[in-house]
Amino acid sequence: MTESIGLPRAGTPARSRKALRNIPFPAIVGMVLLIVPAFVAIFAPWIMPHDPAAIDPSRALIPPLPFEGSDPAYLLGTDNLGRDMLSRLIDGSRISLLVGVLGVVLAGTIGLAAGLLAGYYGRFVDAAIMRLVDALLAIPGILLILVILGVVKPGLTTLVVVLGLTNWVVYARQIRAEVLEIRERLFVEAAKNFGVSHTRILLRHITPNVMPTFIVLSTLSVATIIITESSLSFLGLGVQPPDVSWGLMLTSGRDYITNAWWLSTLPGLAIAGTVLGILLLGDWLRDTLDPRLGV
Amino acid sequence: MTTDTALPGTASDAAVRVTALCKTFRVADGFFGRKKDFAAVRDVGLSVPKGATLGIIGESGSGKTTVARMLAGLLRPTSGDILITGAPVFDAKGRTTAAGRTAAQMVFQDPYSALNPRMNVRSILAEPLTVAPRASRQEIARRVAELTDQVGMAASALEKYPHEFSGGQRQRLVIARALARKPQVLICDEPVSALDVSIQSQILNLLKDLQEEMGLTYVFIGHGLESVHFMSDRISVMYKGAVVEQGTADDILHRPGHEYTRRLIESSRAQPFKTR
Amino acid sequence: AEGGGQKDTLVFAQNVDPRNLDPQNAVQTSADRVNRNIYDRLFTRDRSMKIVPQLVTDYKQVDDETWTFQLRKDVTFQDGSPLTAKDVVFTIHRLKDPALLEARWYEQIADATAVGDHEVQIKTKGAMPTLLAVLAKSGADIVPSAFIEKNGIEEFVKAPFGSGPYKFVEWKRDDRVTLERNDAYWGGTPKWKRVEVRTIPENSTRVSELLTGGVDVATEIPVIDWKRVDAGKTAMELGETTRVMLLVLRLDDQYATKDPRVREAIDLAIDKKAIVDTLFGGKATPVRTRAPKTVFGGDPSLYNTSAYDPERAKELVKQAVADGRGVKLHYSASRGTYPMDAELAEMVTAMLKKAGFTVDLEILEGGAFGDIYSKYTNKDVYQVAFADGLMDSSYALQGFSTVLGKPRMGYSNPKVDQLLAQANRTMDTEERKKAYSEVQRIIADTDRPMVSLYTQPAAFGVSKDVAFTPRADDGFVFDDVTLAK
Amino acid sequence: MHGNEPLLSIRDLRVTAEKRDLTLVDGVSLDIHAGERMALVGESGSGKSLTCMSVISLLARGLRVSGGEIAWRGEDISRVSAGRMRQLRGREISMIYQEPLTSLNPVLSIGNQLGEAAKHVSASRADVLSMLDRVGFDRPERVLRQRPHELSGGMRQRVMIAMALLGRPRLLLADEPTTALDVTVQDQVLKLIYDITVETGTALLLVSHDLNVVRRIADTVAVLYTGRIAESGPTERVLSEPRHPYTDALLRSVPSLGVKADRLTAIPGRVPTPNEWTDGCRFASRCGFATATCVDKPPFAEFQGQASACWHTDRLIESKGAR
Amino acid sequence: MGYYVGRRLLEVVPTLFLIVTIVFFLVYIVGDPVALMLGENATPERIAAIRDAMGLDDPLPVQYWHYIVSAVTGDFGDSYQYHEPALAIVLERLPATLMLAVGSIVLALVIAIPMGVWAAMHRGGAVDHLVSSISVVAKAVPTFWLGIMLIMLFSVNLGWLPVSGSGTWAHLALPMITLGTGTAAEITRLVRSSMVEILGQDYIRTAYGKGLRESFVVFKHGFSNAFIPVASITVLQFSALLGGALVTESVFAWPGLGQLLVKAVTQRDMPIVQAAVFVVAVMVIGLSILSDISFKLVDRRINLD
Ligand SMILES: Nc1ncnc2c1ncn2[C@@H]1O[C@H](COP(=O)(O)OP(=O)(O)OP(=O)(O)O)[C@@H](O)[C@H]1O
Ligand SMILES: Nc1ncnc2c1ncn2[C@@H]1O[C@H](COP(=O)(O)OP(=O)(O)OP(=O)(O)O)[C@@H](O)[C@H]1O
Ligand SMILES: [Mg+2]
Ligand SMILES: [Mg+2]
Repeated sequence: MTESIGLPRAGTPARSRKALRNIPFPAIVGMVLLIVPAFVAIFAPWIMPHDPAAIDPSRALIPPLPFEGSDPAYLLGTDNLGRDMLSRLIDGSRISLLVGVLGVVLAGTIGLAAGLLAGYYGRFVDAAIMRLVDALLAIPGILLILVILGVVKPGLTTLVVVLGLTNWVVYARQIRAEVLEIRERLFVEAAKNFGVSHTRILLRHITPNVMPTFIVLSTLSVATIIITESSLSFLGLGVQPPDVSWGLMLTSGRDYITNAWWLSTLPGLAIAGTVLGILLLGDWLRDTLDPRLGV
Repeated sequence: MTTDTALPGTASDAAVRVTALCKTFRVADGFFGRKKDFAAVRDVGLSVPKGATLGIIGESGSGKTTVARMLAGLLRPTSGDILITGAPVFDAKGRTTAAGRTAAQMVFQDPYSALNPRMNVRSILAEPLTVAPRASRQEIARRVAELTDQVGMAASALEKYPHEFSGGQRQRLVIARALARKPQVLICDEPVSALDVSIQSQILNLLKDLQEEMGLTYVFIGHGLESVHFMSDRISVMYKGAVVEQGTADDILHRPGHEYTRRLIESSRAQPFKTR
Repeated sequence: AEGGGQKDTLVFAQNVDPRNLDPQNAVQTSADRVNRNIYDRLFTRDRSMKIVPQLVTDYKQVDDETWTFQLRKDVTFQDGSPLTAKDVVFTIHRLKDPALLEARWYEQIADATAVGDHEVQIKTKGAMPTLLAVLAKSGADIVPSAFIEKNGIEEFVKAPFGSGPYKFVEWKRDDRVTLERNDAYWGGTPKWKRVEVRTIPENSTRVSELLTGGVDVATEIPVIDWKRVDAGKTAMELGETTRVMLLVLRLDDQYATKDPRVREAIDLAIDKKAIVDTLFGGKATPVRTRAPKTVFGGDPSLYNTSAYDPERAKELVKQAVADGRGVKLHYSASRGTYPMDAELAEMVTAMLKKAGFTVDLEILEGGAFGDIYSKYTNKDVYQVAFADGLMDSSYALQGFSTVLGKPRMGYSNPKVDQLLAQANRTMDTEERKKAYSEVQRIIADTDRPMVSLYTQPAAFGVSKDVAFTPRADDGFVFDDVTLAK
Repeated sequence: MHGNEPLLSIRDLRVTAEKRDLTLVDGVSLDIHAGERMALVGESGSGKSLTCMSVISLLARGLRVSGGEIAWRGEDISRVSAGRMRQLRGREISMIYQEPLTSLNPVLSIGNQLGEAAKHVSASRADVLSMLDRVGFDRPERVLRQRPHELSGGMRQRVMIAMALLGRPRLLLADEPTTALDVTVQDQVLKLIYDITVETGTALLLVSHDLNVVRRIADTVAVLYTGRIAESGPTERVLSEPRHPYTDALLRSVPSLGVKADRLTAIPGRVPTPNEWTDGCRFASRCGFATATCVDKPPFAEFQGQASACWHTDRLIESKGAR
Repeated sequence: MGYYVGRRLLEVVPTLFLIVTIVFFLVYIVGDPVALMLGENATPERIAAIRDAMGLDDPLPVQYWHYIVSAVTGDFGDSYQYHEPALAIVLERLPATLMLAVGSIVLALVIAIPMGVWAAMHRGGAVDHLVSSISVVAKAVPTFWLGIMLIMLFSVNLGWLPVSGSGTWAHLALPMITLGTGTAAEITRLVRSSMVEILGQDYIRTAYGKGLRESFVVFKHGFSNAFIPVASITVLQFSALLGGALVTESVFAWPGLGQLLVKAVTQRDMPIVQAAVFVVAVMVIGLSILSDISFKLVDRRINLD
């Protein structure tokens, strides 16, 4: 129940290394679910069986393999314009993952900086940042995105920027809370005792110690962003053709759910699988890196 | 109350000299209330001659740590003066002076949180030396090796991380780090409370040895009477933020004046309970 | 939608909610589908789109610029007050307010005056061959002057009323407009006791509602669902619309489309037949003009035809390249604004690429897409659909005049200007037709500031409990729907 | 005190952490008789708490009793059903925990929490009030309405004691009940526990790492080192004439108030962690008497009720004589 | 108490000001709806005339000032589409969305609490993995896809529930499930992790030590402590839920704020956008203050600073 003092502290490298040796089953599932799309995304140009943009109305809506009317040349069938689903899914993985990863990089960087500054310096800096965080939290994120994307024309860069700008608050809040706790730890006090500068304390002492939280938050954010991207596509604000993303495929296939289920179900599965993978991995990272990060 | 028998030496060569030290915190009053002032340390005066040890005892919350942090320049006093080896720890504006940062170093109660878990021992020990005036690379390496040796740790420890050490070993590292900039005064805030019984004496011995070797001055805080008595020449007893009595270690032990001191001694005297 | 015993409630579902129910300030098919059942106009169009009198018993063109109209005497508004010449004059005067969205169709009307209770005189600026068409159009719904003058238009639109067959009951925005039969209607008892016009934006939901009997008639059935809807208890009713999907090109210097060969190549490279077959199961009609057959003046020879010639297109592109002309096209299109718009863009892009063009396709969400148009920032190719609410080429072809064509497309042809002006000033139907025909040929065969693709079909899903045939103006008259036998 | 059947008889208790496959308590045997006050001393991690938790069957998840037997008045309770265990808890065996600050539910009132316990052991409200009075509350009624955060550490520990004693248990397990308290308060609480056990005849198993505490309260003591008993016997004997070098070193390493020594006798090295445990004598690496024999597990030798597990008891006694 | 409430309310002022400003500048750069409304053959002159009439040609600071003044007075101007006061329209739409949101939260809690507690009680076991997997999948399913699927299943195939629209409880069921699923997943995960932490606390051990039954301990001692973290996150979820309503409302033709907003944005109906964002923000902030204060009353241990 209570861990006694003898155990190594959470989040220490040895603990992580040890944990790596006995990774629980769900985490392994998670990794597999992630490695596949990541691999696919990286090697997309080499593994796509067809040109994902090649339109050929004559072979539109071929169902995926085991189903009646399928064509072995198109393992996962074709879409309404006769494009190969498999190739499009592979192509789409790049943008979906890229949006997720870049969005998180941006959100994480801003959020980390804001959280560190607010938590460490307190007072005015804290008040200013936290009021902004409050404000952004009070406006539902997707609403903000909706308004922004109503202005700037949607596209990969815009999407990343917007998702980054709306997701950083989560980081800022959590990291600030974490910093508030860490800055009271004795090693920070010790560093101050012999005159280490604030910058150095922030960089060398505090930042490394919020990393577990940061990493766990990041996994969750990637998942959130991938899902948000598909919602945005639904509202017409996501990635736009000729670019392909899973969210776009999912939404543009939605009219076909009853007639050609694979158009939206396959990208839906791809999203669900990847998000599942990320969340499973995130759960495990949370347990491994920081058992205190409850939420 | 015991008489304040002066120890050898005059005020000028006192390593630590504290006069009329006060610290007031603004705290929330009750659960919903407004802020109010809380005097954690009230009019404390201390004087420790060079090379001697002053023990401070007192119940939990009596202000011991608060005094220690002010001595180490970590907390700005509300009023009062602190001189370490004759130099003020805080300047007129309440900022910690350079002397205040070097002359007194702190050894903390909890060795588990006093070391950054994400830095290896080498960088932990080197860090104080990288602060201006910055030592050269070779100088740092030399000092780090010397420090490890001084606290009785093997050189192989340098590449390890704090969690790979037991509590006692960590406390040695904390002490080594405190010594890095060659301070004259060490402020030890309950340095052995978190340690196993069998380890406590190792650390106490180490502190004694170091004091002898380097002529250090200690302010030694504890709430167990035994260890404070063992370490100290003089003892101050704190109660609710104020020093209620002070005297030589033996005086305090044998002729306790304050009620709290008496209870403390009684509970340490280990007489079997008698059935009523 | 089942009533007790005999079915007497009609439930109609469309994909867009009305912007407002002010007949003079909506310009929106979805609003018109409600309004035209609440109000009457001086004229209306019958099912074959012929202009026929509605509130008018008799009318006369006194001279080129003066018309008189005799009104029916038995018409009352739904609040019981009689509809008189005053109301007609009030409505027409209201339309002179340039801030109202319908106003621009009525600019050519100089004035209207009441001659007694039941006669109105309208003066136009010069001959106005389109007057009757304008008076049969959505904005010309006659509103009650007394009420509005007394209470203001804001009060009026909260519970609007007209002289039409149905009475407004309630409008829950983004949900439904409820109407009930106007038993006192001068034109006989309307068919439905109650009508609900629902708004269901999501295609699959609208289809599901239709299939489960939640609605009787639904608009905009996606092509993919046609087969499914056309079975069991529901049927597809496809009709024509005046809406033409087209590519707006830009003739200004900095664009590749400045080169006539490039524009021609675009026209020739697009296999409209394949597009229509793929995207609409062959139910849309390839056209080469902005004014389809259903619109007055539309050239039938440009209807249901295509200029597809991929070899020649490639050849032209090659020539353009050889001359050092750029063939990189910036192509803007919408997604979700029109049926299959993004798919169309992708298909056209593929075809253009095949012909040797480099295409930079940009697909935009509705607002951003509209911005481009309204800010005149369209580039080489802008894919858009236009309808003609007036059903007259004077509207459809107006865009090619220098005034409108220059800022939009960099297009200006004095000959076209002259033909358009001429057609707009004569009352001679044949002469107008000829002029419009000539404009269309110039556009289609030589100038090509626009490349028209196809007319979009109206795709209604209809419950077999009722019978319904769509109108070419995409409107919706409740009484067009009848109980199935 | 002796001769009759022990109340609790632990034989060769073994507690294992399942996942990491570590034996944390490694063959502990204890007998506690009715009315006896026994102390369990040892350093952090020696298995004191686990031994207690095994008795009341509250081991944390991931830990289990993997061997040995815990006999409660002849019944092996290491293997009984959860239902049977619930009957025993509070009524026959009660426990006070190390952390008074966290052992009470922060959102429920004291009255609520005492009430549940009272209901379980069918005690009346009057019983509760008199028990609170007994543990030193002036206004028991008032305490009932309060919530834990409104009480000081000492007060909370008193509440815990009252709670544990409501059912008049035969055995009270007290796991370092005073460690978290201020020195002077520690004393009061210990005295209270002592008095009550004397009064009610409740047997006590007190866990501590403080030899002073042990000396004051316990009739018998068991010294635990690395999951094994190093030495056990009457307190008086064990603390004055230790027969195990560890006990001896421990006694000598505590600074004493009487004489002001220059240096303390320190035990070199550190306590090995469970994954470093060997089968032989685990104190050998820090022991001045260690020889090659010590790689074998030392046997238990009993001498006048004092048992110790060391190959070199003789040399220890010899050396003391010499000093 | 009064002091705390006062301070908390005072903090709201800069927050609201920030919100209002953020919205203004967003809206400002969005541009205006005039051209969108005029359609195909509008001349640039006509567009300019209408824009001028709507006061859209004023310089930025003037517009900002007008806007701040009107925000303070709660008058965001008339909707460009509806020609009625924007705030009134927004408020008229609020109940429908609130009903949906509250319904979803209630539903989510009803599902999530037992699931989360159950999983926490069997931590590391099959039940735990099952619950975790379900909740992760539930979170990963895109809202609109779920909505469409539910319609297919329950309305089209089984015919149990109406497809879309509003009015009766039956109409509420599917949108509520659609919207509540993601929230339920989120709360399940939260309940589980709080409960895992709480079940490891010393006082739980104390409760068992008294001889209490497991279910009793878990719910009385465990959940009583999980309640506040769960409740405060639930409040935070509310804001996300309103976001989710955008999609759900479109799918189910639910006449709430979400649809109004999506349309207002695409139609550039800025008074509506401003009023809606403002109302939502005020609501979320108000809710969080209320919850903070009431939690503080319930649990006086919480240090809100
Ligand atoms: N930063 C602070 N803000 C407010 N109050 C404080 C702060 N630091 C200490 N205090 C209060 O000052 C008093 C003295 O605290 P201090 O830590 O000095 O006591 P101590 O004697 O070291 O106690 P212990 O033996 O428990 O370590 C306590 O009541 C404490 O709550
Ligand atoms: N839940 C657990 N899982 C794994 N190991 C545990 C667990 N609880 C305790 N241990 C380990 O078991 C050993 C004995 O623990 P125990 O709590 O009995 O020690 P203790 O003698 O009570 O020490 P302390 O004086 O610190 O309370 C320690 O090494 C500890 O790390
Ligand atoms: Mg302290
Ligand atoms: Mg313990």
